[in-house]
Amino acid sequence: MIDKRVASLTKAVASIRPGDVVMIGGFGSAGIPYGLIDALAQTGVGGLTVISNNAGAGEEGISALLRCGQVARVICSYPRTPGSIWFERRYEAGEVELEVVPQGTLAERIRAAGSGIGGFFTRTGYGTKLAEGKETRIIDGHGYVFEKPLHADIALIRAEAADRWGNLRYHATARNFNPVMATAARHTIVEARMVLDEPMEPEGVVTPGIFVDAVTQYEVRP
Amino acid sequence: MIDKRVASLTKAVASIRPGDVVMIGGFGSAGIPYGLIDALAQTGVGGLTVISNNAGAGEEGISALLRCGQVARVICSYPRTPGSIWFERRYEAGEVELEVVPQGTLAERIRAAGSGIGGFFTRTGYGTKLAEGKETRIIDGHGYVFEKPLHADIALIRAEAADRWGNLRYHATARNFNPVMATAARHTIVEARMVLDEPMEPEGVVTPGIFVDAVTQYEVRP
Amino acid sequence: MNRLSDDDVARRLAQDIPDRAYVNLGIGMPNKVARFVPEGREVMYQTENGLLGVGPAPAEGEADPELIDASKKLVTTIPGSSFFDHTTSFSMMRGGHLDIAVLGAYQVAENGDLANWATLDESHPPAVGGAMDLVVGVPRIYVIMRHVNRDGSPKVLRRCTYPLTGPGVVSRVYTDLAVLDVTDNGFRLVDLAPGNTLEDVQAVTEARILS
Amino acid sequence: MNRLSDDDVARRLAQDIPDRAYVNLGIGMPNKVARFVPEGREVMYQTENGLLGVGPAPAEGEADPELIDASKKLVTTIPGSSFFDHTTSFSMMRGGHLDIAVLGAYQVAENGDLANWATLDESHPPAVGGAMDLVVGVPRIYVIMRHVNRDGSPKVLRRCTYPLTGPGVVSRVYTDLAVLDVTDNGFRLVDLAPGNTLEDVQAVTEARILS
Repeated sequence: MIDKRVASLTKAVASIRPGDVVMIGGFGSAGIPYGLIDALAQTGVGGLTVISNNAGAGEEGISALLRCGQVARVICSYPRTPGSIWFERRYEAGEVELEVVPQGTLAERIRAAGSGIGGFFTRTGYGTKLAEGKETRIIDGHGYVFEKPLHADIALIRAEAADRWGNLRYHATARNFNPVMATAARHTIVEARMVLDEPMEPEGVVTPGIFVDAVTQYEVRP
Repeated sequence: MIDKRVASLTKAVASIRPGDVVMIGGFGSAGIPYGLIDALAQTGVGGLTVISNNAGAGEEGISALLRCGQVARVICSYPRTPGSIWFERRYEAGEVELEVVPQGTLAERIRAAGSGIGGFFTRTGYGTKLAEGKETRIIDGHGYVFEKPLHADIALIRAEAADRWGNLRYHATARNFNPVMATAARHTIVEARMVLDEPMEPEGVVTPGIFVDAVTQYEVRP
Repeated sequence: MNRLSDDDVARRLAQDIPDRAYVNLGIGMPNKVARFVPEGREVMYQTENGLLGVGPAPAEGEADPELIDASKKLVTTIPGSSFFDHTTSFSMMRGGHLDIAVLGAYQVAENGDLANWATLDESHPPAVGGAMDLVVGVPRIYVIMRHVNRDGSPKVLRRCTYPLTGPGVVSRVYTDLAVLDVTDNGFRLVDLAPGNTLEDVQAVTEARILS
Repeated sequence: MNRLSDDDVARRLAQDIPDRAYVNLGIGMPNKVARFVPEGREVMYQTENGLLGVGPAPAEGEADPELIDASKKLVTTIPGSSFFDHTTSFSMMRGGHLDIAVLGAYQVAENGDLANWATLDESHPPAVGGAMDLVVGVPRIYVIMRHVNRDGSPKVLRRCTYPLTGPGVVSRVYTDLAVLDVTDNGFRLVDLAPGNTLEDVQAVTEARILS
């Protein structure tokens, strides 16, 4: 029987290993899997590479992982926000590496990993500092940069609802990076506000369960 | 005011010009915009390049365009089916050119066009006849083929429902190529089984209206 | 020589579809496999035209003409099904998310090469569909086919002579005579159809079969 | 010299947002534009975190904490809105489907170069967000900014000195002193803030302004 439900956040994150590459969904405070991140912070597992749009704000979420010294590297589009105190502290102390990726290129590199694409050309970043050292090509008169897929060991995903098959749907702008990240990791872990007893309506599924490995409930909204 | 509704199939296809590249949604008989294709057949506009998964069956749909001699070129993954009599007749008479593209590469090339991607590497087709003459590259020990975006002048799309903003949703496996083709043409024309008086629920939209130019009603299901 | 019926070959292959597998079944013989998977295993079948969780044919009068599989047959949904578009469908395939694809073949070679989309007869237009995407993206490619052609010529070969669908992609071959694994050293016998010997099978096989 | 208020610059730019336009508004001054678009024009605003059809701030007590724009402000939906994920959002941008993006800037150059994501101060970590995707994908890039820095140094330049967001991407610049088009020959004056002359504006502009 297919049943991807696990009993607790703690069990859900138990498979994360030191040095893992971890994708974390969310944009601003919407769609961040706070429950899973807290559980990961409690494990103390370190040396992580975190791939996310932001690098945390305040004391919660990715900030908690940075505060606990679990993050060796951050790949994101926008690390510096008014609340990104823990990221800035670790970065300025040289304790965390940073790779800044344009937001759309970040999403597309993640999609490439999830979709078996070996790399792609995008105009984004051509002629800028972020293209330095990268392969470029002129296509139909425009400059393009070659970008590579971005794979992960683990994806931590926030959904509105999940069923036992791992089918997911999302709420409003909490969708953001979650669906694409769910496709790009070896092991995709979901916290859902609701874990349904019944199967989701097939037409309403946004992330088909094939992309999901574990589902647990975490009711709190930010 | 944004109002993409047009009064008839005939008006909807009036902008199609001789020599246009026309994407046509559908797989098997599901999701084919039969109404729009019939209207296009009646215009007699010729020299078309048709991009679709199949090359028509029986006397309807793409077969009608082939029968009427309007098609100069077909780009598809699976032209030969039990009913593809008109395609075979035109092909064997040398009246229509054919480019066969693996189905996933077809979808991905269309997506690249709609998403501003200049090209991508896929393992699909590597080491086969369909990769002959194409750029290849070894990435992490696997062979990849470089594939280019596939743009169109016109996309003919079948949807279950549409609103005046051009938002679309689909029914069952009639979704198939329709959402991605809607993104890749200069001008996207939709026949919807229902044209709604009210806006679609934002969470249930599959194709956001920004990708759509014209919407008309055609109630008949195959 | 004892030959299994197509149904019995499908039944044999079905034993190797584990519980919780995500599986794509090609058109023809591969499509028979679903019906023989042992009870108690929950298997999710994907059809590339946008459905994960393909159910059986609809009951009389309940058909939805827009709910079909890749062979254009009418199907149904099951609990856990989801609909999606073609890009998502091929992300599943190409991205390595399916576990098994079962495909028919014209020819299979001992180096794992598969030929199942075109012959050397160029009088017909070629058609490839999703086969090339499946073979590069799905980790286990199971071929199901008759062991020899109608004219007795071999289909299990040293090298394919027809245009390839993909090089080195086949994991295992199920025929009416035997089950063969593709290994680094070529074909290795897994199973014989009852009543046959390896020598019987080797006699109608161009490639060498290791025991 | 007469300087328009930020609101008045936004009001001026808003006149150039036509009915039925699809528009992305950057954080800060660009975000003010929506409120000044003349009545009777239906404009769809996109926010890159997954909403087309961004509505005004929610009424007291009706906020949804998971319904925010790219600046993390609480927003609402409007009739015709749709939600989608980040890949679809950037397909809209990168694929050329939006009509106009309104962005802030540190510097704009007469060749259309834009610098709005990093300065030469490397003590802070860099942050780029979606700016580089917008400038390559949206056909009309409108910059809205103050004409000079607080210390009086020019922002409308011959060449940018800060790291570029994109080369040759700006269509038009709206400042508290003037509206300038980027042409093949450099900046060309479109409008002056009331009470100023071209000479006044040229005096605080490094690049040459054609009349």
